Amino acid sequence: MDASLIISNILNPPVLFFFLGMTAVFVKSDLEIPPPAPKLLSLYLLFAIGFKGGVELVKSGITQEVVFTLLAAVLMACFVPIYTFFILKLKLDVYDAAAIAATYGSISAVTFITASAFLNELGIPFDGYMIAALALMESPAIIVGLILVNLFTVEQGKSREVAWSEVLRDAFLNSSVFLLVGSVLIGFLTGEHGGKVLEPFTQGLFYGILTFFLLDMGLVAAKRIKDLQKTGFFLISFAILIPILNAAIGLAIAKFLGISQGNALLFAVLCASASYIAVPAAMRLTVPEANPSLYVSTALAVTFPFNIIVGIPVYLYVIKLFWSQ
Amino acid sequence: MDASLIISNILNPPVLFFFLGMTAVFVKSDLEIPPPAPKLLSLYLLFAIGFKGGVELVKSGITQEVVFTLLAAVLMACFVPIYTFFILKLKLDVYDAAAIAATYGSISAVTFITASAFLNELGIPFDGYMIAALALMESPAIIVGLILVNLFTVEQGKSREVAWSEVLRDAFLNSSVFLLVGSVLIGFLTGEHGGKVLEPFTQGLFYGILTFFLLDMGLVAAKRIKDLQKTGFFLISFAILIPILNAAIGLAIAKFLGISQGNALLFAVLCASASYIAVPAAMRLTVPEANPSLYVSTALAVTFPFNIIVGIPVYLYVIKLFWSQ
Amino acid sequence: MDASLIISNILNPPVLFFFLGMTAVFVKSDLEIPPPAPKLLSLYLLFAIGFKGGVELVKSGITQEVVFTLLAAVLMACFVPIYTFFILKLKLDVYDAAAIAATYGSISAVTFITASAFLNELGIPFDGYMIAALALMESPAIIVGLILVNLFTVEQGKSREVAWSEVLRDAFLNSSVFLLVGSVLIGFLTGEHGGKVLEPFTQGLFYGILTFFLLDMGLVAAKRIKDLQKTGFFLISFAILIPILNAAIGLAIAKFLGISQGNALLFAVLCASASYIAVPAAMRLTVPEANPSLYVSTALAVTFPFNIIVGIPVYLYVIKLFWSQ
Amino acid sequence: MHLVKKIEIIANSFELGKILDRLDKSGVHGHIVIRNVAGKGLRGTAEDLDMTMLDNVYIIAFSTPEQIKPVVENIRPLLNKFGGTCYISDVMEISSVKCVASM
Amino acid sequence: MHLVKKIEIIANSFELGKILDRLDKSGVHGHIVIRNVAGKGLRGTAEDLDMTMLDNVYIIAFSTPEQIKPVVENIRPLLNKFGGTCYISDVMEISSVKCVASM
Amino acid sequence: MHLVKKIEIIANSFELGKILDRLDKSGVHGHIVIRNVAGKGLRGTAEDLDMTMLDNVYIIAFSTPEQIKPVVENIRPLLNKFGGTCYISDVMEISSVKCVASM
Ligand SMILES: Nc1ncnc2c1ncn2[C@@H]1O[C@H](COP(=O)(O)O)[C@@H](O)[C@H]1O
Ligand SMILES: Nc1ncnc2c1ncn2[C@@H]1O[C@H](COP(=O)(O)O)[C@@H](O)[C@H]1O
Ligand SMILES: Nc1ncnc2c1ncn2[C@@H]1O[C@H](COP(=O)(O)O)[C@@H](O)[C@H]1O
Ligand code: NA
Ligand code: NA
Ligand code: NA
Repeated sequence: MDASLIISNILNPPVLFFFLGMTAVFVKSDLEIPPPAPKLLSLYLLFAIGFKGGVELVKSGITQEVVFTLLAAVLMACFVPIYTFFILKLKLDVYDAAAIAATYGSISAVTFITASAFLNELGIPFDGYMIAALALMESPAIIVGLILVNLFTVEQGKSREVAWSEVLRDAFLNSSVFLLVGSVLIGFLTGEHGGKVLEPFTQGLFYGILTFFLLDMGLVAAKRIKDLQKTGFFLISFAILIPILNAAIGLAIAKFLGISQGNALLFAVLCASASYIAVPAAMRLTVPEANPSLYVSTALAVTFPFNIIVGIPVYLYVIKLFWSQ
Repeated sequence: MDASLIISNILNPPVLFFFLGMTAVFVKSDLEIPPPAPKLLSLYLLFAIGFKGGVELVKSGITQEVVFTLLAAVLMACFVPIYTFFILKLKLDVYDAAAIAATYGSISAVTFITASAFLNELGIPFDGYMIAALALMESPAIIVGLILVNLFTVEQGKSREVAWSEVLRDAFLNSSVFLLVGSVLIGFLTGEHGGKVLEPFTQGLFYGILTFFLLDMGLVAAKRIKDLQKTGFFLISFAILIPILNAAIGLAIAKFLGISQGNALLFAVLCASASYIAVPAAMRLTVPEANPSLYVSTALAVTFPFNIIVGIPVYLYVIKLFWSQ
Repeated sequence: MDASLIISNILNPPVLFFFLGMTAVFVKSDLEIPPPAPKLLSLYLLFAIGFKGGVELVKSGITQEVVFTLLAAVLMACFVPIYTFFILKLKLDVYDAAAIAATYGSISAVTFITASAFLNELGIPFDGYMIAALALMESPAIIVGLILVNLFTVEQGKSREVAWSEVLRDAFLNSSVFLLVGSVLIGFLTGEHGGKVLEPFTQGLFYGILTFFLLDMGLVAAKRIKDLQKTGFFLISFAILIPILNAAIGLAIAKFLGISQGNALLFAVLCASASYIAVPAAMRLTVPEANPSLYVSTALAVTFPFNIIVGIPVYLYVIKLFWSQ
Repeated sequence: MHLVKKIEIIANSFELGKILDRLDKSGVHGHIVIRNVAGKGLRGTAEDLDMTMLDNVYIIAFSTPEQIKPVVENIRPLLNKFGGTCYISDVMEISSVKCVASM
Repeated sequence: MHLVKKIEIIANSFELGKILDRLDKSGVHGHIVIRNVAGKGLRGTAEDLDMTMLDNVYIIAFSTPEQIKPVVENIRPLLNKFGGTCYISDVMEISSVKCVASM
Repeated sequence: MHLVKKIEIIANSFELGKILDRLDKSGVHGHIVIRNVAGKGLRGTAEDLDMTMLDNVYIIAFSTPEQIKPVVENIRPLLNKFGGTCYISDVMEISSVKCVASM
């Protein structure tokens, strides 16, 4: 396989700063991005990508392709937690299986953003509606995960009362989803003119802030790595193989829908990535029986680095093989 | 009336993100801009607007128009708290009346900045010295408010001892006024050259940071809205009618002085806006008898949104009617 | 002497905002840059200067000049703490003398960055490898200082056990050194392409963020000034004269090595500046017997302002005298 | 000065809303919340998500001695379900216009 | 180990300077200040301005038992005028070079 | 509810790692750390570097009464060498699944 894509990805500042963050933890440097800066940076990234997506949605409009892609996105977000749940239940109890399944059914916005920066750099275009897909894929897995828990604990004779209104709020109105959707809408409403006045902020800084944020992600991911001992071999393999499988399914769907190379990569990345913020937060509240170190560590310390280092360029390589230019 | 100005104002990213912030509170999303980020953003805005004003002050120089406008600004800042005090005293006690009067005599820098961004977008020029007016109008109302309390409580037979040195420091050296005045001076000293090297920071980011900051202001204003129940109908009407009246007086003065359209809008906005940071802080110290929820909530949850959503475009509409192009 | 350089330096926004920060403390304004913002800004500055240095290192390559300059830098970083230690021991005990000597042997990244911004503005070029010199000069003084303490306390019959692994980690892996070196490496690896995509972030904002950061440095330095009473005349003179002497030695070496004007200024500034973050932190851990107010206050409240206000332009003036254009 | 009780609760921030609700229901209407608190759990696991974006919170509330019983009854189920710990101690309050005991 | 007193004060940040002055005058020279403390007032009102830019502060100071009387006398008028609450409790101090009781 | 001990330590952040190590060695595995704590030292000197970039930290740990002896023995040398203070007090813990006393 042509390794140049992997190398050109690894030689990107964001990926290198991710490594630098990991290295800082390994050599026990006291480097840290003081809170609440990481939270602020992530709000910025959601704001900027959402707004940009909204502005571009005006251009592309809401065509049949858009509708089908968004539909496929939602279906994948429901399907992934279901099929992975049954795989996970082979080794884990219902609670852990459902929580991890939900994590992998949802998405990681930062992985998506890193992929979009990679596309920008290679000059491969993608459409604004993919950001709508990002927004749509964040929440369903939370609901599906919770339904799975309810079904399978009822089976075991335990009854659970669920505060559905709270769950729905957590799923659809948590700060990431809310800010992302809100920014898409505002981008859409203000259109090209709004996009222009905000450009130095949302575009000029974007790559730099992503780079800085990935430095922090490196620190965070590396701190989680020691948790993996407890996680065991099964989950670590899961955290690498399932993303690959999900990306493959995603690419097949993308090919079937006939969407462009850039959009296909982003779709694959959405399918392959796992949530380490929104879903874990929701799971702690709704499935407190599950062990957070399992679902956070796999998503953060294995799947996230795997995707941004190896996954993104590999998925693109596959696209280049199967898509005619 | 021609609604297009209101609509073009509402479709601005800053105003839309203000709505988004309010919505987040109404739908109970957990979106928040973590402290101390909002404070930092507001320091940035003061720094950027002040510096820019100073740089442009070099160009315009200190002409007769400048002197008269600044004089009018200070006079309005003294007159507004006096006349509103007597209106407020019809329904409220001396302490509350004086504190609210001081709040409305002073200004809201963010409202001013939003208006200046609006002018920039419409391509209507304004002069740097208006930022000096902004700085000059922040403090007098604090002093006037305190004098009113003293006069009218002495009348009632209560004597108060006032630490005037502290009050003056609070009024003239609080962080907003200090940073704003300092930045104007530095902009003035470094002139065009300094303006150029700082441009990507002070200009490029300005609009984006204002937008982000207004998202936070939306969150903050919405949280205050429930306070308005206690505030009562009298104060809510006050918080809408007095800004309109003050803007009208401001526009009359501006017309009389013959200043340009852009400057006139900014002058009207200064008269119409109410302080929700500097004055409340000063009032808590100097008039602790007054109820802060009254003066903060009206300024923040009624007058501020009213000005940035409806006020600014309406004042400009009136200007367009009365000023010959 | 031609005062125009000093004036053009003083009329720089960064220097003027430094004054503004000091003034805020003197007039007792409540202006403050809320933590952790200053820390974040300093991380940004290290990131940006390091990355830029790395990108430019690719262009210059690693020539004989580079190697000799870096060698000279390390030698100065070892020599300065030794000779100043003996001067300081005339009046102070071993612990204080060693801690202050280490402080002056190390460098202040912000002084360096301010000098580089000054060069940029005057259009005088300098090379990326000077940032490698910056990184190399930060740590040796810590080691030298500790060796001095050990030698001279053993002499006095006291034995100390030193956790060298910890000391080395503090010296070479503290967050400033780590981030700086890491950013240089990443800049070097990604080269011109990486430099370009990060440009709006690392270059566009650089001057503005430096300006904002110096506002905070002014606040911090002014708060330290009252400590100087306890410090005494000897240390205050030391804090002005030694930088001048070190700059002179640095300039002589630079002249001898035949490096360019820009590089010579940066080299002089490295020699003349004193650390007020990394070394004090290390000294508190390794030489807890020393009095921190002595070494922090001199470096921060005397040497730092002296260098950025008077030192930088004077050193450049001397360079202009001795270097042929 | 009179005796009041100090209630200290350490929990993950996702529980904050629920805990404050329960405090309120138990009659304890005032509190302070310190956020971004770093921590390590009892069992040495880094179960807390503070490393991503969910930090711990440290809640302090002062109450009258009588309010302790309902507080304990209301808070314990939460702690058992979601984790977190709660401590109670005696403090003297300086009587002032706004003091707890003036209620 | 010996007995010292812990003083806890919750107030709005605009009072901070005044409170620290009074503590200092009462002979309590050391303290820590935790800022950006979110809170809700006794009466359930959001009187505090923390939502704009004035946050609450949480001040902790350890003192010798004898210092408590002057502290109470000096702090109470402030609390009555500007709001805020103050609590006092007993703690044991580990004797060390810098401990309160070594003064 | 049962009696546990509250340990409060104020120190400069450069000591944090060392202090947590010692706590851990003394058998106290849980703690919270509040950072960016502003402070003034006992002797009124601004010795602390918080104004540059080293802030104070405020560490709180709850432990069983038996753990106090080893904690004191392990922490005191650190405080004597690097500065900082440590206080111990009594609190009642609400029994829960994760409580200190359930260990
Ligand atoms: N003994 C303790 N003392 C102080 N804080 C603790 C203690 N144990 C746990 N914590 C805090 O409570 C949080 C949740 O603990 P846990 O539920 O045991 O994971 C931890 O992250 C710590 O911040
Ligand atoms: N019972 C309480 N326990 C803890 N903190 C309180 C309590 N009551 C009030 N506070 C805090 O003190 C601040 C001022 O209270 P108040 O003066 O009642 O508005 C509030 O914002 C809270 O942060
Ligand atoms: N009496 C006290 N009460 C509360 N905090 C204190 C006290 N004395 C010192 N401190 C804190 O401990 C830190 C170190 O104190 P010191 O070692 O005396 O410089 C100071 O910066 C304060 O934050
Ligand atoms: Na997924
Ligand atoms: Na006004
Ligand atoms: Na030096």
